Parts: sequence; C-alpha cells; structure tokens
Amino acid sequence: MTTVTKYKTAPLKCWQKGKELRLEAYRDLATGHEQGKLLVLGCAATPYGMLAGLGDFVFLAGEPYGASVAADPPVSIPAMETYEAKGYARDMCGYMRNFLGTMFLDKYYFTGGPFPKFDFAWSVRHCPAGHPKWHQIVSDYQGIPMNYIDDETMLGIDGDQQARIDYVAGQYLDSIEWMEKITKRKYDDEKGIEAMRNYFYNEALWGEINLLNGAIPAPLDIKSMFALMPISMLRRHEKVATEFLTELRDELKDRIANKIAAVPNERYRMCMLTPPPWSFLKVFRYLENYGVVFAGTYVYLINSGEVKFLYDKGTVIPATAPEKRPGWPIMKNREDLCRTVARWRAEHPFQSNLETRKKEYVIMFKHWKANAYLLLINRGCVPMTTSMYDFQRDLNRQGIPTSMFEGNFADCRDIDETGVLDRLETFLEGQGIQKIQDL
Amino acid sequence: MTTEFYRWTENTWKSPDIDWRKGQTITCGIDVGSVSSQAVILVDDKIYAFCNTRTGSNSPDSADKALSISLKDTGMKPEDIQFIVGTGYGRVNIPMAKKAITEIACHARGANYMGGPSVKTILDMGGQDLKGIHCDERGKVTQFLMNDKCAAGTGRGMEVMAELLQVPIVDVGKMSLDVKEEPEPVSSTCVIFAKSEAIGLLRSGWTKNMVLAAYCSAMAHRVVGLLERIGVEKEFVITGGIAKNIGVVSRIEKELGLKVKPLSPDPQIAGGLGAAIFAKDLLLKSRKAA
Amino acid sequence: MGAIEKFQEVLATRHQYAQDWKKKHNGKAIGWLCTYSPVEIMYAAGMLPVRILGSHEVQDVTDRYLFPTVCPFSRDALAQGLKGRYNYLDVLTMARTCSHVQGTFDNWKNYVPISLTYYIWMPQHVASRRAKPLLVQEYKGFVQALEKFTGKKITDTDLDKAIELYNTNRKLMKQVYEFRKKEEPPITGAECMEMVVASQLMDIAEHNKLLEQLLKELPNRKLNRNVGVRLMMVGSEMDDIVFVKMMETLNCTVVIDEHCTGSRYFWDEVKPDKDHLAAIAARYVDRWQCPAVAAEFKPRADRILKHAKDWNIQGVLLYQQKFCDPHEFDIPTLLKMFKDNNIATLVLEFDVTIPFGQFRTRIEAFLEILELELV
Amino acid sequence: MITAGIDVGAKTIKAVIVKDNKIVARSMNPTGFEPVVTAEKTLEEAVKQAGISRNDIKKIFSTGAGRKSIPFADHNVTEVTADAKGMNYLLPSVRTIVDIGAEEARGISSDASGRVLDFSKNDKCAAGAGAFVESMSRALELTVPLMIEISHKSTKEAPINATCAVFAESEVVSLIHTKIDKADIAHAVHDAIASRVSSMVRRIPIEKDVALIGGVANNTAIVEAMKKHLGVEIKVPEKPDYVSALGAALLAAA
Repeated sequence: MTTVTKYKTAPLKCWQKGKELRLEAYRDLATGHEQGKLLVLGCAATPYGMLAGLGDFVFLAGEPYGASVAADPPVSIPAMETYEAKGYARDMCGYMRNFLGTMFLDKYYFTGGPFPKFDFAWSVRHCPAGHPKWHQIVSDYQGIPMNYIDDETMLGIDGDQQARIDYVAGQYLDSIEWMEKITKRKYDDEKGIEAMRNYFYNEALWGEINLLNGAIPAPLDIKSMFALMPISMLRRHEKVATEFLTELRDELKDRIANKIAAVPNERYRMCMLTPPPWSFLKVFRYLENYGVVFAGTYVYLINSGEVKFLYDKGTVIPATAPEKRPGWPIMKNREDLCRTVARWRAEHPFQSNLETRKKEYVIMFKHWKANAYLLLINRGCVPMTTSMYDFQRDLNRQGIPTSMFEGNFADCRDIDETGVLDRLETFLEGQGIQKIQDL
Repeated sequence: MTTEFYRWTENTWKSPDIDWRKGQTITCGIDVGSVSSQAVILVDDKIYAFCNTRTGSNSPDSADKALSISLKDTGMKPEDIQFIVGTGYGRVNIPMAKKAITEIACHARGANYMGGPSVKTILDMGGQDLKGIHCDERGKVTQFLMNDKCAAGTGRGMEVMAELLQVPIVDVGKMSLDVKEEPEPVSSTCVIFAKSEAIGLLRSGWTKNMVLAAYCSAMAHRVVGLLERIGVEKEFVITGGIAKNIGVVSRIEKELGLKVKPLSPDPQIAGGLGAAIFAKDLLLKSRKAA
Repeated sequence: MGAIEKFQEVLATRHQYAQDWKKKHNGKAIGWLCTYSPVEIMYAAGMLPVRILGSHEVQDVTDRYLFPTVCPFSRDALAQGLKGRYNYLDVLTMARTCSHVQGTFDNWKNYVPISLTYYIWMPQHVASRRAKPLLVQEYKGFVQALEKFTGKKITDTDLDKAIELYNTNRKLMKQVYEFRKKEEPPITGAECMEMVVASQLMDIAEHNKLLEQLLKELPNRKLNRNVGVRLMMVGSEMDDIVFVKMMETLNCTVVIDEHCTGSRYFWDEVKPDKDHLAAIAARYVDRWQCPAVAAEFKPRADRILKHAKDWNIQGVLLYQQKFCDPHEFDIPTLLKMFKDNNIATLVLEFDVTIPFGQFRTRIEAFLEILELELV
Repeated sequence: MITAGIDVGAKTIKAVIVKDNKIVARSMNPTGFEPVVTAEKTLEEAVKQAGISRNDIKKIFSTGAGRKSIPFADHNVTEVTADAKGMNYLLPSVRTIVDIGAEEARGISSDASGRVLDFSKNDKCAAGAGAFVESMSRALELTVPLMIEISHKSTKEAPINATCAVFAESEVVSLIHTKIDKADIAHAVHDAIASRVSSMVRRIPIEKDVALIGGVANNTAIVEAMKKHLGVEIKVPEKPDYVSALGAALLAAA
C-alpha cells in the first residue's frame, strides 16, 4: 500500500484583501461614471494601461466577466438562452455569450443592477474574428464607438517581423488620435507611459507568482490562483496591484520555505494549458481526493502574466520590464510608448507560434514538476482548441501523459460532469493513482 | 407477446350528417409522416371523414391504408375523390396524389381551418420534427423554423419513454402531472441519453410519474427554446401527436405564460386537413381553367 | 464541347487536370486554402494555383487532428490531404484568416508530405491605413520564397501578365453574371458555381478562353426549365454543387450569390499601379470582405443588399458551414436587413454531407411561402 | 485462489469466476431497475455453475458503469483497466482494444503485460454504440439478428449522414420512404457506427493486433465494417461480452 506524505497547510493570509481588490474593480464599473471615470470595454490582452493618458478610467475585459457569469449556472443559463433567442449561435465564444446575455437582460452580474454603458470599446484582435466582432455587437447595441488593434504578430512565422511591429505600433498611434477625437480629451503621454510601466511590472510579478508553484509541495492551489488572477487581469496598471501582488509573492516564498502546502496530501502533480470549465471547478476538489494538485495553467502565465523562456536551456525565469531590457529605449512620448507596446507584444510568449508554444509547454511541465497535463477540448473557444490534438501528440511523443476531456469553459450545458470524472478516474487508475480513502 | 406501450390509439371519424354524393367538391389530403399517417376527406368545405394510423416502412402502402380506413363503410371509392394532395415525409411517394405540398404549408392551413383566422403561431410537434410556424389570417405561412441535428423533444422521444417505463403513451401526460412537486427537468432531451438518465433516476428511487414529469418539462423547455427563436404571436395552437399530451402542453403554456387554443376535431390531422383544403383550391382552379 | 461541360469535366477530374498541367508546362502546382491568398503572385511565379476543397464524402481520418467543432469545410479539406489526393502539390499557402482553416493549414504542414509551405500574414485590420504597407512587405517575403523555390525570378512583366489575366477573368465572369439578371437566365446557379470553382482550379488563361466561348454561347442558350423563384445564396464557403442542383429542381433558380466560391471571391479587380505588389495588396485589403477578416458588419451587408436588388431576387438562402463562427456573427444582422427590406430568408447549416430529405423539405416549404397562392 | 469479477453495464450485468487463473464460470442477466439485486443473482448463478460456495471466493472486483453501486464488491476498477487485463489473458498479442457497449465505446491501447497506455471514449453521444443499432432496427422494423443478416447481402452504398442516433433514425425512415433496399440501409447503419467508432479510436495509436469486444462484437456486420474503416484485421475473442468481467476477476486475483 502506498503511503501518503502529509504536508502542513494553512489558509492564504492575503486572501481577503485579494478578494476585495477583485470585487472592487467590478463594482467600480457600476459607479464609474458618477466618479467621473471613463468606462472602457476591452479584452484580457488589451494593454489598457495606455488608457490612463485620457484620465481616470475603469476597464472591463469581457473574458473574466464572462467567466464569472459562467461559473454561476442559475445566472448563466438564462443569460445564454436570452442571447440564443436573439438568433445568435450557441457554438460561439462562451465568454461572449454570457457577457451579451447579461447585457441583453440589462443585469450586470456583480450588482444585479443595470448593465454598464461603456464610453467606447478598445481591444486587440488576438482571437481571430472574435473580440472585435463581439465588441461590434456591443457597439451597435449600446451605440458606442469601437476600435481595435490587430496585434497577433506571431514572430517566427514566414515574413518580415519588423514590418509587423511597425504595423502594430502604427495602429496604436492611430487609436490614440481616435480616442482623443471620440472622448474630446487631450491624451497625456506621461500618464499613459506611467500606467504602462506599472502594467509591465505587475504582469511580470504575476508571471513570477505562477512560477513559484514549481515548488513541492505547491504553495498555491489552482482555485485560489483563478480567484486572484483578475487583479492582474483587470488592474495591473495600478499601484494597488503592485502592493498586493508583492505581498502575495512574499507570502508564497514564505510558504515554500516552511513547506506549507495548498493540498496537504499532494502526491501527483498536474497542469493545464487552458482555462478550466468555470462551472465545474469542483473537479479540482474532487481530484484532491486522489492527492492530485494542479501547479498551474499555461494560459494565465502568459495572459495577464509574463515570463521569459530560455529555450536553449529549456528553462523559464521571471520577465523583466521592457525598459530594463538591453537595447530598449526609455519611453518619453506616445511614439516611444506605442513602439514599446508593439515590440513587447511581439516578443511576448502570448504571441508564440505553434512550434515555439510546444517547447514552452514542455518547459512549464518540467518547471512545475508535473506528472501529467489535463487538456480541455473547449467547445467555447476555437483558437484555444484548434491545435489541441497536435499538442497532445507532441506531449505524448515526449513521454508526457495527458488526460483530455471535451467540455466548455463557459457553458455548463456542454459538460457531462459524471463522464469527465469517470474519464479522470480511468486515467489516474492507469497512472497507478487511487482515491486516498481506498488505500 | 409484449404489449407495445408506445402505440397510441389509431382513430377514425365520419360525419353523420353529410351526404357526400351531394358534394360539389370531394377532395382528400394524405399526410404520411415519419410516425403517423392521416387521410382527411373534405366534402365542399366540411370535414367528411378522417383517420389517423401508424406509418409503415413504405409510403405508398401507408397512404393506401390511411385512405381505405377513412373510406371504410362510406360507400365512397378512391375514384370518387376529385383531387388528392399528399404531404408529410412520404409526400413524394404517394401515387394517387396529384400534387405534393410540404407539411409546413399544410399544417398552417389545417390549423387555420380548425382554429380560425386569429391563429398566428403554430407549433407542430410531430414524430421526428419540431416546427414553429407563423402564418397570416388565411393560413399562409410567413415564416417557419425546424429542428435539425437531433430529434430531441419529438413524439418519437415520448414513445421511447413510454416503452421504457411501460406506460401506455396516452397516459403519459396525465401521469406526469400527478406529482407532489415539479422535479428538475432531465438534463438531456436526446432520446438515447434521456433514456439512460431516466433509468438512473428510477434506480435511485424516483417514481415513474416523477420521471415522466422531468421528461415532459425538459421537452417543453426545448420546444419553448425553438419557439422563442421565431417568436410567439397570439393565437397559438399546437398540432401533431404531442398536442394530445396534456403533460407537455400545460408545461409549454406555463413557460410561455400563454394558453394554447384547443383544436377540434383532432390536432393530429392538421397536415392532412390542410392538404385536403389545398386539394380543393387546386380542383377549383383547374375547373376555372377548363 | 460547350464551355460549361468543360468546366464540369475539370471539376470531375480536378486532380488529373493539375497533374497534366504540371507535365505539359513542366511546372509546379501551389495549393491555396483561403480566398485571401494572392493568386496573381502564384501565377506570376509560373505556378498553377489550385484551391484546396473538400469532396463531400463521409470520412473518419480528421478526428485526431481537428476537434469536433471545427468547421466541416476545413475538416473535409484536410481529409483530402491526409488521403493523399493532393500529393501532386509542391507548395501549400494560406493567407491568415480564420482559426478553422488555420487548423487545416497547420495540420497539413505537419502531417501531409509537401515540399514548401508558406503562411502569408494577411493584416486583419483592413480598415486601418497601416494594413496596405504591411501587406506589401508580406508579399515581398512570399515572392522571395517562391523565387527561391522555383529558381525563377518574378519580374514586373510576369506580375503585369498575371494581374491582366485575373482582371480579365473577373471582368468576364461579371459579364456572365449580367446574364443572370434576365427574366430567363440562360445559366443556372449550379452552372455558375461550376464556372467559379473551375476558375479556382484551372490555368486562368485557359479559363478565360472558355469564358469567352461561354459569352458567345449564352445569348442563344435555351434552358428548357422553369425559372421559378429567383434566389440569392449568401454565406460561407460553399461548393456543394450537388446540393445546388437538387435545389434547382424544386422550381427555383439561384440568380446571384455572395460567397467565396462565387462573387465574393472574384468581384473586385486589381487597380493597376506601377508598384505591382502595392496594387495587389490594395485589392486584397479593399476587397469584398469575408466576416472572418472584417469586424464591421455594415460594408458587407450594403454590398449584399445592392446585389439582391440589382438581380431582382425574391428570396435568400442564407447558409453557413456548421460551426463557422465568423459567419454566425453576421447572420443576425443580415436577417434583420433582409426583413427590413421585405426579402424572405431561409437559413441552412451545412456539414461535410447533408441530410437531403430534410433540406429538401425546408427549401420546398420556403419556396411555397413565396409562390403558393391560396384561392 | 478463487476470485470473481462483476461488470455492471447499462444493459446487462455479467459475472465471471476465475480459479487459479482459469475461467470456471460465466453468467449474464439484463440489468433491470435494481442492479444490486441482479448483480447478486448473476453472481449466485455463476457460483452454482462453478460448483463452489460463495465463501470460496476470496475477492470480488466490480467494473462497468454501475461499478460503484455494488456493496459486496471488495473494490472497483474502470472498464478500461479491466478490458486491457481481460484481453491480455485471452489474446496476449492484442495491443489495441475496441470495446463497443450499449451506450459507450472505447479505444484502448495496452502493452504486452495488459497495462493501459492510452484510451479514448465517445463523448456524450450514443451514435457509436450498440443502442444505435437497436433504434435503427426498430426504424427498419427488423429484429437485430435479421438486420445483421440482410446487411451482409447489401450491394449498394446508402448514405446516412447524421451522427445523432435519433436524427439518423429519421434519415433511415426517409431512406425507406425513397424505396432504398433495406439490406443497403442496414449496411449503411453498421457503416455509420463503424465510421464513428473508428474515428474515435484513431485518437489513440492503432497497433496490431486489434480486437473488438463488448456485446456489439457479436454483430458480424459491424466487425466487417470496422475492418474496412480501420483497414486492419480484427480479432474477436470468444464470448466478447465477458471481457470486462473477466479482467475484473483477474485483477482481484492479482
């Protein structure tokens, strides 16, 4: 009979504060206008720090909002049904369907009150067809202006990389002009640059926090990681985020030093590539019965976080802010800002092409000292799933076990929960892992 | 010999007070659906006779069967009928029919005849198709929506349930309403999975009535989903076999907050009736032309 | 042999045609996956551009490469590659558009033998003034790659010739479309689709000759068929000619279309410019947009409505490949537009293969709405 | 040592008793609405058949969809693990197992020792499973055995495009309405299932030998169709529906 190592565990000290900061961001959206702030709609990959040049603002990324709704089926299902009744298809972006559903119902999830009316939508087109079209629907419905940047530069793919950076920088420059025009405000370069400095710094911090979970036992459980991630996703242009993330990082270092575990009976480590099915987070608790801990998920390492991959060494380290990188200029004006953002985006792992990404998956697997990858065939997101089978084959080729299931990260109706649990049990059985109580 | 619980009662009806020999126009509509077939005989603009029978695996025979049953002891012979229109799944395979018209147009026309010009929305719940139909005051279709991809929430599904629970299908609706409190709808209306889900529920100690209630409300919910996509305008009627299932109908009414206008003599003959009316139109047209 | 029969023959023997072409011209064939791929440059490189399409057969080879909700077209196209039906291709290219066909390209690159693959990084923010200059740069890279591969320089004369031929092709096909405005179109929707698909498979010079022949034939071409309801087909990729033929036996005729094996593909011409690549880039940035590229609904909707009116249609068949999210975005807007203009619509969702029985019923019922008068 | 394995399936429950690595008894009953009672009964029948007493059984392992509902089982294992073990006992040369049950189909790749290397399953869809055949046979108004028999006589290809069982049923009906020979339709039905199943199985590496097990493995028409779709010879062990139960019994002895 296998013996199970027991680690000591303890709740996260900064948990309450984190929860507050997260909800604050969402609540501000309801009261933003009264506080004289701009309300801007974007997506998780928008470098929204740049908006600071226009003055105070509240930014909403559609994805984390959609995820919050999706995690709450009694709200999510009627929302999606409202959206479907308008003739929109059920197989489109799951986040969007939850977002638009509550917009059509005029029920803002975090207050239950009216849905915020944005001043404008400004996003990046990191999801082919997706976000700009999503915002087009909002723009038509709310009668607000929208603009977007095509920044999916995918360095390494055939062609002239420099020209692509110019193209992206140019679009940012144009969109600043556009913002000045539609808001009738003067854009303050200094403010924009300052906020983006915070943005870069905090993003690297969040990346570093993700990396800390490579320790055995893992100091942070994935559900808490998901719960705290929106701070970095929505507020990383703010100093408060810096304070919190620093506190969190230091607490995690302390937990590591004292071997304080997130899951006391940790004995099998897994990681993911994508977000989880938000209505089905209990799957992680269920797996804890087997002593399975999740070290992290690749997507949030590079979305609202940044790290530096050393491909030749096969390792990963925390990222440094662009201005601190050799050969990068100190930003002085909006031109510098736009060029830096464009180049930073271009070299960001978020933009890695297929082959590079495969390398990164393996590096993270090793860094997180994982035993297997959990892969999601996500009916709610085409781009995140397009190459999933290819990834699986590549991981298996390198001897990395994978367990794959089909579902939807934002539509509880698309998940056969018992089926998925049965699959995982079967997979773990094959790995020689049984329920702790069965031992 | 096991009883086939899915078998609903085949019925036939004849008007006692019409002498068809005095009729100016004698037309007939034959609806060969995937599960049931109907023949409706129209004398002038009155329903003279109709029957409602199960479809076999070959259309011409099913059509013959339907026609001969409805003609039974009327003294009327097939050749006495001046114009026949075929409709339903098998419409292209009805030899005696002069023209084929889709069940969508026919259901609207038949519902308009039975329910009157105020009927604007028709829900046809047939053996394998769900159709939401909008029509004008003359019963002309203006818009329609059909289920594809799966036959969940159709008559066929209901038959499978009846068979599984060993409950005569005619009692399903009544029984489904006889529950202390409304259970959660089954999560899957897909016949195969609803079936295994139902088995699971029974194994966990649910009563047949509760399972039926759960299935009927799941079905109602799916149907309402389809209806909401095309919108429900007053007045609203239901045609097809499921229209006779009070368990589903009452739940649809509850979800829509709208009463369903009852159709007599029989909501299941709407297609055949509509076809018979079209037959009359076409007959008069051809006479005018001649 | 009539021009249309010739088109049909090429469609039926498309793979043989390409291989014969290679022998005859001792040249190379380049397969392309999306209509944003610049055929002018491929042709100028002395290659035969071949559009990769599906075969509309049930298949079970793609499920381990593409997940269940990838569009059937991308699935069917990849299946052809995996089955080795395009083994004669020397190069595979694609201009960046949607994630579905991206999946086809990536898996083809990794799992189907091919000498060279080149991904054209088509800028997607076509409304931005920054798009054209970038696309010119991207084309330069493409040109170099092809020159390196063929060992033959692509000269301005080559580009001139290619642009000239493709512009002619577009002009001639538009002339053919003009005939569809007639009360009794001398050409069916299915035949038109065969013509356009053939233009994506054939040597364009040869296709032009056939078009000239067709334009001579059309004035006195008589179809002994009932025109019935005048329909427009609007939607995503669609080359299911068997389906269109079936539909046109049900008392209707497709007189105009807006999809990527129809007008959306060929309508816009290249405006000549001394900088040839700039001219081509301008064409693809300003072209009739596919929803997978342009975020804005209106420009496309306006062009569709104009066509609908000019060709005097009675109804629209609005269709999409199953799971095609870019088109699913546009459909509600288009439905509203048609409704506001009192144009009846029927929406259909296409799969690799389709249930004919059910589609037939839907189409007949739709046509009955438009034609069945009550006494 | 004597051990037993009980496979609690969606449609039937099977029991196998193994004595010193030899199969000494097999029994099967329809699951019905009270699986525990049926399982008890099925095991008792096997015990009688083996001519032993219930207490002679050292260990009982359960498997199958209802594996967790069996109170008298000492332990439960998933069908995948059980299949690999049972198959390895019957035909050690097998590396790829295709198990088609009433509502679920699996592809399993295992090594020479019967250990699971990888597996795939059908997601929330009965199209690639036994239940499909039955609903089609009803639409065709034929018994399953008759449907299998005529399917071998098919001469023409008939299209069944739908993947959903019920949806396909309406296609079958319209095929019948368009006067297509029932033999060809029956053949098309089996072809449709085989196509679905092989599609799913291809997600794991397919290495020889390949075996088909589960109740559906008794359907010769499907075996034929699977050969065609996977393009390999397909072995069918005797009593293919008992493999999971056998595997469970063997694992109980381990």
